[in-house]
Amino acid sequence: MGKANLILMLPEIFLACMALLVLMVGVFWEHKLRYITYRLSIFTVFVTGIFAIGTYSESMQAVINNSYLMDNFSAILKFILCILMLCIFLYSKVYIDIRKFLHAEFFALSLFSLLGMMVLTSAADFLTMFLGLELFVLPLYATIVMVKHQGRYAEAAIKYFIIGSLGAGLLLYGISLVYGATGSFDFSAVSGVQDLQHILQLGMILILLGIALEFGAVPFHMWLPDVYEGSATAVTMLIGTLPKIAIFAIAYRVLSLAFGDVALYWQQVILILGLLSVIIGNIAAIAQYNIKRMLAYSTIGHVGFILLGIAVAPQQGYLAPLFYTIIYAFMALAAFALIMRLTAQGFEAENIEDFRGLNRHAPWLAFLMLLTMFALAGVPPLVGFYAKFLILQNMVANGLSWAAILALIFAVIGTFYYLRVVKVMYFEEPSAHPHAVAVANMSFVGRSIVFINALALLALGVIPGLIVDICLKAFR
Amino acid sequence: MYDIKPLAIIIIISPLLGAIMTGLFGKALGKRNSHLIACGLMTISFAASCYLLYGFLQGKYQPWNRYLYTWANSGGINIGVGFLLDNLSVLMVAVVNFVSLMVHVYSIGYMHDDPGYQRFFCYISLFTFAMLTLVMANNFMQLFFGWEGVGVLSYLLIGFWFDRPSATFANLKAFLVNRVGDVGFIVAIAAVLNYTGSLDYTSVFAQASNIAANSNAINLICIGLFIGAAAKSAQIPLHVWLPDSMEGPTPISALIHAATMVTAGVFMIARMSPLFEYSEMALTIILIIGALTTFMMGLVAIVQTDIKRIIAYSTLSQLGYMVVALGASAYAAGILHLVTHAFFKSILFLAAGSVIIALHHEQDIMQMGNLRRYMPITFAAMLIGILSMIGLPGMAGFYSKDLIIETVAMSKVPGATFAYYIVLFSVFITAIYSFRLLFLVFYTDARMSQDIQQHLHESPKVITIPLLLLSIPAIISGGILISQVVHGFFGSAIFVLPQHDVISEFAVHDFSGALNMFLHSFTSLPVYFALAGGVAAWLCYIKLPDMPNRIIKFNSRLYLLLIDKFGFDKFNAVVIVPIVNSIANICSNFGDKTCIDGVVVNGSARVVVKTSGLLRRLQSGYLYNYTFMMIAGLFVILLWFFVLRKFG
Amino acid sequence: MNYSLPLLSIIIWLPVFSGGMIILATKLQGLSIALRYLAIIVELLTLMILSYVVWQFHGDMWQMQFAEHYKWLPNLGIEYALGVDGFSLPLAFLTAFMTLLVLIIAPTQVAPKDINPFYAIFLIMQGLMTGVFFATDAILFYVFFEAMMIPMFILIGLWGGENRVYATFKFILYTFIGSLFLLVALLYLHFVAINAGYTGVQTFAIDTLQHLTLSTTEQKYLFWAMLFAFAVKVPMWPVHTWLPDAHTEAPTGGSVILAAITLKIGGYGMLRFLLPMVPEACAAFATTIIVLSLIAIVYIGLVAIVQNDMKKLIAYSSIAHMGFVTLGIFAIFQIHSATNTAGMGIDGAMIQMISHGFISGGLFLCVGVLYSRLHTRKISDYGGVANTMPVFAAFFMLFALANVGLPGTSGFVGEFLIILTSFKASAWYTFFAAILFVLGVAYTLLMYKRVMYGAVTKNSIATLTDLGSAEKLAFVLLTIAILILGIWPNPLLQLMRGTSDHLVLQVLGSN
Amino acid sequence: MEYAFFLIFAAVALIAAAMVILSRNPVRAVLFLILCFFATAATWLMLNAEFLAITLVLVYVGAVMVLFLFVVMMLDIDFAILRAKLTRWSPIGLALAIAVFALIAEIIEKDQIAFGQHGDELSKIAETGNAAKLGEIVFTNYLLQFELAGILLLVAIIAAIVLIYRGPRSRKLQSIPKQIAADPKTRVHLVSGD
Amino acid sequence: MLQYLIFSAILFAIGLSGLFINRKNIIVLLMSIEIILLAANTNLVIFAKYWGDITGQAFVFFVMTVAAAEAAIGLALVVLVFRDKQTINIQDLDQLKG
Repeated sequence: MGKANLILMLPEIFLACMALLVLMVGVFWEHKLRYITYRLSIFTVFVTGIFAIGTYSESMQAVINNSYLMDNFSAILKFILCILMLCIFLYSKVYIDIRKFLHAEFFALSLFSLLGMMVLTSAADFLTMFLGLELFVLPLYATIVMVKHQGRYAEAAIKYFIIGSLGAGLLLYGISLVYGATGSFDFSAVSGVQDLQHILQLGMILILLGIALEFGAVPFHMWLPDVYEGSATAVTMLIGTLPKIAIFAIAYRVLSLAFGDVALYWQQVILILGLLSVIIGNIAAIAQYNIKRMLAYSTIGHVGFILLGIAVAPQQGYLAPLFYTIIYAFMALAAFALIMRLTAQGFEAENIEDFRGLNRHAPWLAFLMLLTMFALAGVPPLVGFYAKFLILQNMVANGLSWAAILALIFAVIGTFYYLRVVKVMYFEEPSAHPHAVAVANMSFVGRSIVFINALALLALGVIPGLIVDICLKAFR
Repeated sequence: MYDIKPLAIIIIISPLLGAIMTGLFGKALGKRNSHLIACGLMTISFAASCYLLYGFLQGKYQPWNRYLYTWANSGGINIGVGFLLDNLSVLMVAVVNFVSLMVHVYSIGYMHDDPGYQRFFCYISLFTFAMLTLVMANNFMQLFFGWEGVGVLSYLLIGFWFDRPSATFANLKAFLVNRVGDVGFIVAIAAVLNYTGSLDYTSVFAQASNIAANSNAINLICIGLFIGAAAKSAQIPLHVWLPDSMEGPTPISALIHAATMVTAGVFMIARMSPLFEYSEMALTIILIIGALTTFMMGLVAIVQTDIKRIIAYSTLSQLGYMVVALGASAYAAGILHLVTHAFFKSILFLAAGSVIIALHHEQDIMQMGNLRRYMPITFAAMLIGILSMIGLPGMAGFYSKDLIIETVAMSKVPGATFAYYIVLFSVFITAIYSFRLLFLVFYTDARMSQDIQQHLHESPKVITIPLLLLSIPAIISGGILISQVVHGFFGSAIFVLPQHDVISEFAVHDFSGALNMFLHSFTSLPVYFALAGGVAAWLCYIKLPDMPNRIIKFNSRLYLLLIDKFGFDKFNAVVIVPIVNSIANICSNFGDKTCIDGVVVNGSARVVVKTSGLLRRLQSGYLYNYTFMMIAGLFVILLWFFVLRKFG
Repeated sequence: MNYSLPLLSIIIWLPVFSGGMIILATKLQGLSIALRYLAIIVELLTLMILSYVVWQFHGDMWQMQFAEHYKWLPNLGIEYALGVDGFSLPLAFLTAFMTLLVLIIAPTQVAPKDINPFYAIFLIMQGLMTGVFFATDAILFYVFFEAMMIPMFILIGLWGGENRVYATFKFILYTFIGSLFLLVALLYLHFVAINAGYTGVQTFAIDTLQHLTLSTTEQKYLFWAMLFAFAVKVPMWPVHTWLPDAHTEAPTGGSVILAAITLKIGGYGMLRFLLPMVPEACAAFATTIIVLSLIAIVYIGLVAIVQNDMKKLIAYSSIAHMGFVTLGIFAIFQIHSATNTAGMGIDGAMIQMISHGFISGGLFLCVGVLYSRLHTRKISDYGGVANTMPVFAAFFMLFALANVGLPGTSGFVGEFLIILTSFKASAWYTFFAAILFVLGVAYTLLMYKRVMYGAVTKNSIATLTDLGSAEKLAFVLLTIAILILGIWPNPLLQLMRGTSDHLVLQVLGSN
Repeated sequence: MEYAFFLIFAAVALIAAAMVILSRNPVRAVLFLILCFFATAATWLMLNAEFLAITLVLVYVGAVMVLFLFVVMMLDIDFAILRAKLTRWSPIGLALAIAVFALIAEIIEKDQIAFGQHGDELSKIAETGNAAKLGEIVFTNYLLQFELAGILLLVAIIAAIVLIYRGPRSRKLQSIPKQIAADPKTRVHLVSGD
Repeated sequence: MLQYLIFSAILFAIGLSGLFINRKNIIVLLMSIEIILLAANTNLVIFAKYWGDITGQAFVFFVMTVAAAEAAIGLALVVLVFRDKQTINIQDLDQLKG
């Protein structure tokens, strides 16, 4: 582990140290300086992001002990993770403040979770991957419980925990089998395997399913709606955005580095999982009344698309699913942020009904929500369309036109529930109890960024090349 | 050689201008200015057409065929707007303009108190424009334009009093039936284009013999055209609209439903003679249909009691005559009857209108009687009209009708013999219903209420003058035109195959001038048939007034059949309309609402929602269900991957 | 030809941006009137630029004119490419024209406080729809194609009738389902293009996609995929049921634009995509499509008769008339002799689309006029309106007659040309198509009779006021358009002469 | 001999594991789990994982399982409610479990894997003590991972504290004003005799 | 060696089935997860022996760390659930569903 390599790890090191610092500061100064941990965390994430993008370079690819890979992909993903985390902190400051958990623990756990995700983007062997995964999910279980949310947080947390652990178990068992077939934990070791194919493939499938479980793909999706619904909006925002990128990252690493040679075997599995997710996610979302639950099912549908992209990635490249994942994260971020904008102390805008007639009270908010919903639905010119477009393009190029059509049909069915939100906001009269928009439930900076976030979905739709270029750079 | 383009344009633009001015600025102009403008412009048009006709009669002008502008150029085919002025169209133009002018003038009086006065003038001017376009057209597109134009104006005019349900029923019916005919017409036009590659009369007719090589093609074209003509000229079974159209103002009945529009079909077939000549099948159909119309509608006329309806049925019957003539290839005879019919039937209608006004819109002849005492001029005009219609020798109608009967007798088209006997017998029927009308209205005892009787008086001059002016040609036009017509006045406009050329045959064998024809008539059957009819009517309605009732009792079934107008209307009302309606309802309710929307569209939505509900229930909230399903999913995937995929 | 200004882009984006600005400024009460004028001025400006384009347009050329190419998504082979040809120009003009009418008449239709957002939505929609016509890159086309649904969705949802939610969802889901097949088809074509050696921005250019060699099987699949998208828009039987609901529930302006423009996008799509890209499949399935068109004509004609909602009736009538468009387009594949005359079918379809835009727009405006006064669309709630609204009656009659294809009005031209073409394929086609002559009269004039004719029996009708000046202006403009097109369609035909001939050549080959 | 031991320990471990999920009493379940760990640790010994076997016993049985037991006992659980009865769905669950196992076994079995195919390095290492070797690897190759594991444990600590900690309990200080303000009427409740 | 693998596979299957056969007690779920991890660990140990590779054992070492951490959090959650609902019955965790 040379000096240069350590500099490359600066983001992680800095983040870990700062997380500890936040914890300490929280213990000693928080009761005096109320927002110090918040500010420190913002600073941390900000600087980490800069460090992360600082590790980007056109030509460099550094490996630490075959287990930690620092390349453009990881640099860009870490940067995006930091942006998302920054947004989440900024958005949810007031929210968590009035719910009285603006404490060092929350930030420290979030930062550790971020650290875990950053590790995942760089992991190059199964051990690092496993540790990264655990490092990012364990704090999440805790954060769910931190916000005592309508008495269901404990249920959500325990469900998440049990199923997350089951996923970890599957993953681990799969890793053990792959190790059995290769004798090594390096991703790169897998490609040389000649005999022990069965064990290898069983391990591979189990690893894939473990990843699929963390992703929330059908049939491992059932935790997702419950967790989304049961968590406070700030936490849902956390769970609904960053992990997708981290898990995509690890899927990319595992599938391209470890199982790239045997792609033909797993492609079909991923394809089927993807299709099932698109189908079931979109259909199940229709019957939902709770908007977070609906977005959870919609997440399943989107995950399906990401998986479809991954399924054809060995031939077509990982650009499309990466693009989709990033875009999805930002769309979900905007959606949850806008839901958060409707909350007030003791009131959570949970039901779609709560959006009734929003256009009357807060036309801007309604408009931003409309943009977000159309973006999620994948209607051009919003950016969600290009995400789907790229995936479909790859699928068609891979001769999977039928699957593309099938997926699209269910995506269109999915349009229904997004549009229902728009309908409720625009076409219906306001409900009896007023919207909480007037309440200051988000800081000014947060509000501005939500505004930019949602409008960016439109702006990027007009110039989607920007993100595509970034994604292309990730693979350069 | 004079250029007649300006004339043509004056003729056709004047009525249009009149229509536009009265239509758009009628309210501003006021009633008086409106009718002055309309009538003035009609007079200009009429004068120009007279000048033109005179020129053609003198041989000063040659047939003139020119395009004004390209209407559409598509698929390599040029469709233009232009005029064909030859003897046929010029004669028609003159007749149309004359009757139209008369009706314009008459309307000043007849429509005097109507709130839609300007609108009325707008319509009739526009109608004249459309009719002239039809007549002067030199291609099928324009023909169709005029054809539809007159149809629409007829629709608007029948429904002129749109607050009367009967009027709006009648006009819709008229338009619908005409449209049924148009289906045939448009198919025929499409066929013409398909087989000749052109819509221009000249080039189409030049290729007529080529098309004839394909008998299906020529038959399709001719029958299609005839279906169009049958609707417009109200031939069985598409005649049902004409009697109902009497709901329109009476001048309209005279102009459109007697003199001009209804004869458009006849004119069109005459114009298309180069095509029809090659289709014996079509000619036979025309002959038979025409003969049936003549006979059956004449019969119906006998039992009608509404004065306008009687005349309407008589129009049907007379149209039948014209059509029979066309079927016999005696196009010229048909046209001649068209001309004379235009005059005498306008008189009948206008006179009837005069009577109706005098009786305060009473139309039932059973409520009339003895009017000759009060309305002598009207009576005289009516008498002239009727005499002309039944073919009193020397009157205009005599020449045309006799010519038809003679030529039909000579024709060798299949069915001609049958047609001959029918038209001959129809002369008798014509006489009966005509005289019945005359007697019941102008003779016998006055049956109207005292109140009305006291105020009875002759109509004003604007009404009587047109009547008198129309009487002149109703008497003399036949005699003047017959020898021209027989001796090929229409020239190249009408084409007859030598083997069909009954007119020439007639000209060669039987014709030696109008006077001789008049003298000769007393030795021929038709006159005696007419006389017999007259006598019968006299017996029934003057001498023995209870005779009709006895006849009815004697054969009530026939009477009911006639009252039912042979059941055409009933058939439409009981069979066609309900069938269409129920099919429409099936399409709408079953097809669209139940099948497509209900099953497919909403059905799939329901399936999705049901599935969604099912998935909701699967998401039971119990952890062990979740894990069970996940592990089951895991198992299935493993099973599929390792066993079913037959891997390894 | 060297055009310094990107005219087409201006035509697209000027209204869109103005619309956006108007929405932004809606809160400013003082500007309300000014914004309204701004909308009208922008609209007129757009029309002027379009007129300039029409004036400078070479009708005998088939190539894209006023073409613009900008980099957009070079990595994906997508380009921001615009251009006009003989098909897109008239339709773009129609779009701007009809939007102008809607703007003129809007103040009588919506509440004063809603007027600015209403205007804004229409401006945005107009820009996007024009974009659909101008796009020469397949994905750009698709983006516009879908994007215009958003304002339409909001429009119907915000200002629609009681059942608007059902209608909007049906409408938008129907269309999305349809267009997804288009997307996949385009992607497939793109894939083929890449394999055929095209690179860069050419891979999604419509022109490229038109020149690919495809196997018959591929063509067949692509045909159905693309057809479905456009068939929903047109709409063809049996995927038409969104239209009666959407039209019925939409506010007047929405119905006008829906009928006048959005349906045309389907027909335009067929001309731009279906025919040139998969000609063999078009030929193979021509009979099917023609039969569907004829079903649309006859079946829908019958359905229209029994409707008791005016808007629904007109909506069904639209379906039937659009049946002529598809008939005209596909009849050309069955012309056995003299294929060089096939252009008539294409011309007829185009004219029919333009004309139907005017006519159905006019009819919906008429219903809008009545609705704004009595707030009901049911035919039975009316009767004798002609007594109290004579001027309106005259216009309504004119539009009704145009709707039944009266010669001299625009409604006749297209139907006539299509009927003439159809006979070359089969006399039966002509016969069934001509049945609409009867059915059209039956439903249109029956409605007219029940609404306008008869004596005034209801108080509500006795107190009706005749057209206001804005309404008159709109109607006069429409009337002029309908009559000019009916009396002299040739200029329009010449405008698309080159394009139409080229398409025929492309599709049927030189015979 | 070794094989027989393996069979015995494996059987014990499996039965214990089965009893963990089947037993009706959670305390017993925990005890069975401890048994299972013990037995498994024994099998690990046979696989040259002496250090790990000891660790398993020490860490797991010594710490984690005691923690389990502690929690089970600390929570005042009404065991009667938790008495798990096999429901009618259990056979399906059982079948699924057996099927999963059978499938995995079937797949693994196909590969003809056997010890000794790649030598027997671990036995040699075991002679010098595999704790040393393990330590060497963990602190060199897997240093990064070791750090991560450390953070993980820290996170677990924080998380556990955050979850259980209910905030500072207010100390029971005497409040003189409150005492003075106290009203006897609110403090004394008279209970009626009947 | 197969018997070892089968032993761990059975352990794995028992662990999995524990997640759904047990319908009452959350703590049993935690224990099932421990069993699953144990199975994986056993596998790793087996394969470490097979390959003669000590890294497999190192992995087990880390897994045990993680498992301990998980157990801590899991038990904390159980305590929390109990505090919240006065029960650790799985069937009472059904507020979130649909």
